[in-house]
Amino acid sequence: MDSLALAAQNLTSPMVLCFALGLAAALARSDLSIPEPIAKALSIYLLFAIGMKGGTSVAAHGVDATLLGAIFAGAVLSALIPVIAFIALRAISGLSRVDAAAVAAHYGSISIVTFVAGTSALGGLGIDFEGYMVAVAAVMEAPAILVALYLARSAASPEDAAAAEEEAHLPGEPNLMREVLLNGSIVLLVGAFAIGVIIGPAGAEEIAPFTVDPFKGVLCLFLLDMGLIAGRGLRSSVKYLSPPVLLFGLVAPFCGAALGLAAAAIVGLSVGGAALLAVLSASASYIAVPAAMRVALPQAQPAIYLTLSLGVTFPMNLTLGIPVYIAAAQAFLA
Amino acid sequence: MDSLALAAQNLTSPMVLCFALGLAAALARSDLSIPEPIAKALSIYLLFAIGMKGGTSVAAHGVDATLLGAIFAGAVLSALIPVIAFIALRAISGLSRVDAAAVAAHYGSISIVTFVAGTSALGGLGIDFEGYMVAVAAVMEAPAILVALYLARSAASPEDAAAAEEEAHLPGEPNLMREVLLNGSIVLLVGAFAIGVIIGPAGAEEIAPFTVDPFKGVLCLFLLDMGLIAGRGLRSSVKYLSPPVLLFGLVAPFCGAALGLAAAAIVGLSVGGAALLAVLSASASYIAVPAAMRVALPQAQPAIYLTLSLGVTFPMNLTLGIPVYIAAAQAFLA
Amino acid sequence: MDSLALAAQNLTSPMVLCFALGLAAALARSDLSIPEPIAKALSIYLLFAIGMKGGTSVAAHGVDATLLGAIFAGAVLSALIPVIAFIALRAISGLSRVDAAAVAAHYGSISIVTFVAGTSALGGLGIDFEGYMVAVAAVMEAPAILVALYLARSAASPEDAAAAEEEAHLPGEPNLMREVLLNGSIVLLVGAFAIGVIIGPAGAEEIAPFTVDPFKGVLCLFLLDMGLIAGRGLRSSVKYLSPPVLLFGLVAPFCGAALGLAAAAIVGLSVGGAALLAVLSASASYIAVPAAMRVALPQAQPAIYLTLSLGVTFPMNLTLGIPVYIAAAQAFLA
Amino acid sequence: METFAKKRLEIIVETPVAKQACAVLEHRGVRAYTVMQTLRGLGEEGPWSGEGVVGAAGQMALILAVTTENRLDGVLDDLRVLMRRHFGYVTVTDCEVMRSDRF
Amino acid sequence: METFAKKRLEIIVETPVAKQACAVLEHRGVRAYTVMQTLRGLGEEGPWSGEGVVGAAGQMALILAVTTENRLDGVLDDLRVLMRRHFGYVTVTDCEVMRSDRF
Amino acid sequence: METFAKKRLEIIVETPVAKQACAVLEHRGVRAYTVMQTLRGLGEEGPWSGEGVVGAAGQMALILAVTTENRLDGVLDDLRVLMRRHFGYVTVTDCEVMRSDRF
Ligand SMILES: Nc1ncnc2c1ncn2[C@@H]1O[C@H](COP(=O)(O)O)[C@@H](O)[C@H]1O
Ligand SMILES: Nc1ncnc2c1ncn2[C@@H]1O[C@H](COP(=O)(O)O)[C@@H](O)[C@H]1O
Ligand SMILES: Nc1ncnc2c1ncn2[C@@H]1O[C@H](COP(=O)(O)O)[C@@H](O)[C@H]1O
Ligand code: NA
Ligand code: NA
Ligand code: NA
Repeated sequence: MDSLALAAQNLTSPMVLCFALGLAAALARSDLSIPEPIAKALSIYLLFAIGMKGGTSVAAHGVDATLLGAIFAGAVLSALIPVIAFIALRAISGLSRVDAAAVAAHYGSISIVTFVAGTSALGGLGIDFEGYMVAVAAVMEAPAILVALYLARSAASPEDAAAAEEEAHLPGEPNLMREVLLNGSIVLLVGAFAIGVIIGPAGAEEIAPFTVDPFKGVLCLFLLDMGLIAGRGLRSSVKYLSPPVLLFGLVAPFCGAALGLAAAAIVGLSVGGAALLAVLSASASYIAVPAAMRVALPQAQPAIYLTLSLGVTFPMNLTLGIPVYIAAAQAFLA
Repeated sequence: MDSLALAAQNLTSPMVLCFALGLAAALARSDLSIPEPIAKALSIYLLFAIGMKGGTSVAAHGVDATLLGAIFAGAVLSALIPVIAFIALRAISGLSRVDAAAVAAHYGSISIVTFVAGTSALGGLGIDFEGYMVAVAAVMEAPAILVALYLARSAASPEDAAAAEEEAHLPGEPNLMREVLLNGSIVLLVGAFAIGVIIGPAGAEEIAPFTVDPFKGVLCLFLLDMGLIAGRGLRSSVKYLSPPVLLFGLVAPFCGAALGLAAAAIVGLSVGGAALLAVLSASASYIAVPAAMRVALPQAQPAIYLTLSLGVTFPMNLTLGIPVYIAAAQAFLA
Repeated sequence: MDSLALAAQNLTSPMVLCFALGLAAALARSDLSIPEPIAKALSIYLLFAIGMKGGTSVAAHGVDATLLGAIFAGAVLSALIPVIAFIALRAISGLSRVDAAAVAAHYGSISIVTFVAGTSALGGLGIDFEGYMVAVAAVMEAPAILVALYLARSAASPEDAAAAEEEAHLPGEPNLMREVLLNGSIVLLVGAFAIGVIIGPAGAEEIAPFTVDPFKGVLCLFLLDMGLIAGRGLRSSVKYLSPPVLLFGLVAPFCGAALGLAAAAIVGLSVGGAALLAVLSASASYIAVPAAMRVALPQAQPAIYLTLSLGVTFPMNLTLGIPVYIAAAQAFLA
Repeated sequence: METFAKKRLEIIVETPVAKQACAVLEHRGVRAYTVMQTLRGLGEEGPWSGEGVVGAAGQMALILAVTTENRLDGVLDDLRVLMRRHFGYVTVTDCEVMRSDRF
Repeated sequence: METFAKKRLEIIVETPVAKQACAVLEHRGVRAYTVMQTLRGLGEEGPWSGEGVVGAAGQMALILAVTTENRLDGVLDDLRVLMRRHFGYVTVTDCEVMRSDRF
Repeated sequence: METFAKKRLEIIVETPVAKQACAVLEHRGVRAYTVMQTLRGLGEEGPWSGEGVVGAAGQMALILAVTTENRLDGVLDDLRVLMRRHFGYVTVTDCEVMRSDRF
């Protein structure tokens, strides 16, 4: 199936349609909404189930040398992409250094739901992937944040530097790296992965009616929620996105995916694993990184980075990106 | 099976027993309660699943000319029933015009969980129904509200009219029709229906372990919650219901059901579809209409309309009404 | 399989690993957390499903004379264990009378999730148990509270007595026994049990994809939450537990289990039923009793009883206790 | 430390009307507010509880807005009209803030 | 616009005792209040958090009641007894309301 | 009944920074506070809503702390620094409490 047919088929999947429903409802100002604790629960479920699935698969197929290569590649991509993104944004977008660095951090880091949608698309096509890609996803969350903060601070204005300095002397100044690494999502993802490795396929069987069977349906509901949030964000904040910034949100994922595919080829991942590394590289964080930016780079504008990541890049990846990345992985690696 | 046997069997279904448990717990002042976001999530699940089911069935069986007839019949019933209810209430109940109009709005509109319980009872009897009855349900939500507001305002007291006038000049006076039509429940129901139509049975298969398998169990939990709410309402507000009003709450559904059956016969619905149109006509709203009344008819007393709809009519429909309407549909149409 | 092998196998079950993940996350100060309404919903689900399961099993296998014996044994154990616990604590721990009585109440009463974990371990070993053990669990909740309050009050200091007296004259002084007996958890457990008895296996089949299939997975998530809470409690309050109190929390469950086994032998329960009576006797409440103590014995320190019950005894029972109690039941009764 | 006197408006209003109450605030120049959920309560209409309730009817929202004294009269005029037939009430409290410009 | 001086009671109390605190209010003639949830906190007993907690113990509720000054003494008398051994505290703030009759 | 004058601090701050705001309070001797959730709002940055949102970014928390006047200056000094670049604001209100010792 060529990439266009894949994309077309993808557009009528229940997942994409649920996202579209949420987006449409929000743009039409419907009061449809998912309560906040339910959205959190859906996200916990997805992290738990996808982590468990990855771990079980590792327990079943064992690990080979590519595991370390893939993890290393993930870390490098997460650190490298923000640098490229930052340079590109400074060149084309007119964003301030701080805003450009904040946006760059989002694109170096990852969106786990995009990853999940990617695994689901692969599953629909019958393409296998390395179970440890879940661990690679976890590894890619943090480096981008560090790099982006360095970029932002290395050239902060004198007032910003002074303000940051003064704030740094307040008690309780958070240990950012610790907080990012012990972030609930990462701990749950890695923990469920480890549990999956320990219990293996036999143990996972016991809880499969919970973790496996309803998975796609839960993903649909979560995507409905993401559509609602994305739509709300677009409605109130699309005005903060200049055309070059919009363009960045649409094009950067493809560049990220290309880097991801190249790295996957070097490391020797399977077609499925390569497609997922492309998806991870292409995806932009909208949970962990925004929170970290509010703490560490408060002068950057969330209306820009959140809207771009959630309202522009996420829908693009979900609808067009994922099938294209899979097709590209098939073309280049098979 | 005759209607009494049906009713008896219905009374020991897990659904009815769960409702009874909730009712009993609330009347005994137990502190059992379902957290509000969970109740919302259960309701979202049910709307999503029932909408999807209807859409999938339409995709499988196609639509025929009766679709339009059924939708038209639904709209007419929703507009007509409040008029009859209003006249009846004014004749027998001693309610003020405003309260009578507010109650009438509830009975013209529909309760989706009663509808869901109806489909579940039909399923248990192996009776098919038209998938588009979900769309008919959506159509019946709003007209009753418009008609009832017209009834209330056409003879408002001078003070009420003045107060309404003054309030209407406040900023942000809501566009009621827009709000009712874009109400989260309707958008989700219609949206899931549309998704079901697009993905069809094959696509729905993918998420059936989420939308189909646990459906009855989730319905049980939701009915437990409804029992709790109904019991709480009865405990604090049954005193606001005079005997004629109570009588109305018990008898009006049967009149509504009869109208629904007649309309179904004219339109040419199947036995299952006719039973559901009767259920819809017999059911009284307790989510959308009360909220609309608080905005548009604040001088009507919620203690009356909410208690009557949720504490009297809903339990009656759930236990006695649904089996009777199904039996009647079988008798008249088969 | 001997008890050590059982324990080892138990340690790598998904249930125990999920608890361990939560505990580790909390101790490492991760911000992983389950929203409060979700934790409540998981608990409601477990009570509903386990009650239903017990009732269905009773409907299938009928009841015999041991039912009454088991219920009576449960009530006696719940009343007796606090007395023994109180004497032991006063002898070894240096806790005040009030604190000792409060702790004793927790150990006489039961933890339903420990019970659920016990049934799940039995299921894994293919050991049957009497369905009405659910009812025994319900019966064991309350007597311990009454006995402990008697112990506390029978020797309250004059100031405490005066304060209690004065407080008792406030309006709205709660009817404690009523509140404990109509406690949401008990009502739901007993109600679901009754529903299970009425609908029987055939009716339960209809909702099994909700109540049975995902049960273990939901239990895993709930145990993750319990691990988080236990870890948080340990982190902030382990300092309130002196070594003798800690010791009590580790040893008392085995004494309770021994009493439970003896009672089971007298009553004539099966191996599975005996193991569960041991589990119930060994378990310590951490939901109903703490709340009752805050109302009726406010001068007792929750940092002691909650931390001991949830942070010490619960993990011990989950990991080591349950397999040991099952092995003991097998050894003594088979 | 220098602080500035402002007025803290606390509006408790039935949830279906909360949006309109916010619109009234905005219209009268109060460009910042925060909405919170409430759990249950007692009032002239008797007891209510949001537990397990799906719809907006029968729930109460709390709206918090800190604003300047000169905006108060206009806001209260409109709120009086709105609250005449709706459940809830409005309180005004004196408070101090650290930055005068943003209110 | 004319407003009327009232007292705003804010009671933070452990959840298992919230019902009794409300009964105290009612008994002393305060016929309206609103209960809200809180998330976490720090106090003499150390930190607490309601996240993931199933039972009422270890959670705190906030009770809000606007009432007249003449009811205050009675209410505070009873609340003092209740709060002597329970976690939490009571504050009283001056506030203005729009309608005098309903408090 | 005798009451004691205290200061009621109400801090509305973006959730990712709430922990740090609490640390500031503790550091300045405010050893008790309560954190509450908020639902949605409007501010200089436009409207926001927590509904359906998974992460902490874009949500606002409310922190309540009753403390003595003499601690106020120190607390406000630090909060002014913290709030300079973060969303939210701080209000201080006079209030009365029943027990002086515990604040
Ligand atoms: N004086 C008050 N103090 C606190 N809450 C109030 C007060 N008056 C009304 N409320 C709240 O607003 C709801 C509706 O009030 P009412 O309009 O009196 O029925 C009540 O149930 C309370 O939750
Ligand atoms: N002065 C205060 N300001 C704000 N919240 C408080 C205060 N004192 C107590 N609390 C709240 O009440 C809980 C119990 O307080 P305590 O009785 O001091 O342990 C604390 O954890 C806080 O959530
Ligand atoms: N004066 C105010 N009154 C009530 N809430 C406010 C006020 N100012 C800010 N907020 C809340 O804090 C959020 C962030 O405010 P801002 O920093 O102005 O964007 C707003 O969306 C409101 O929820
Ligand atoms: Na990326
Ligand atoms: Na109807
Ligand atoms: Na026990």
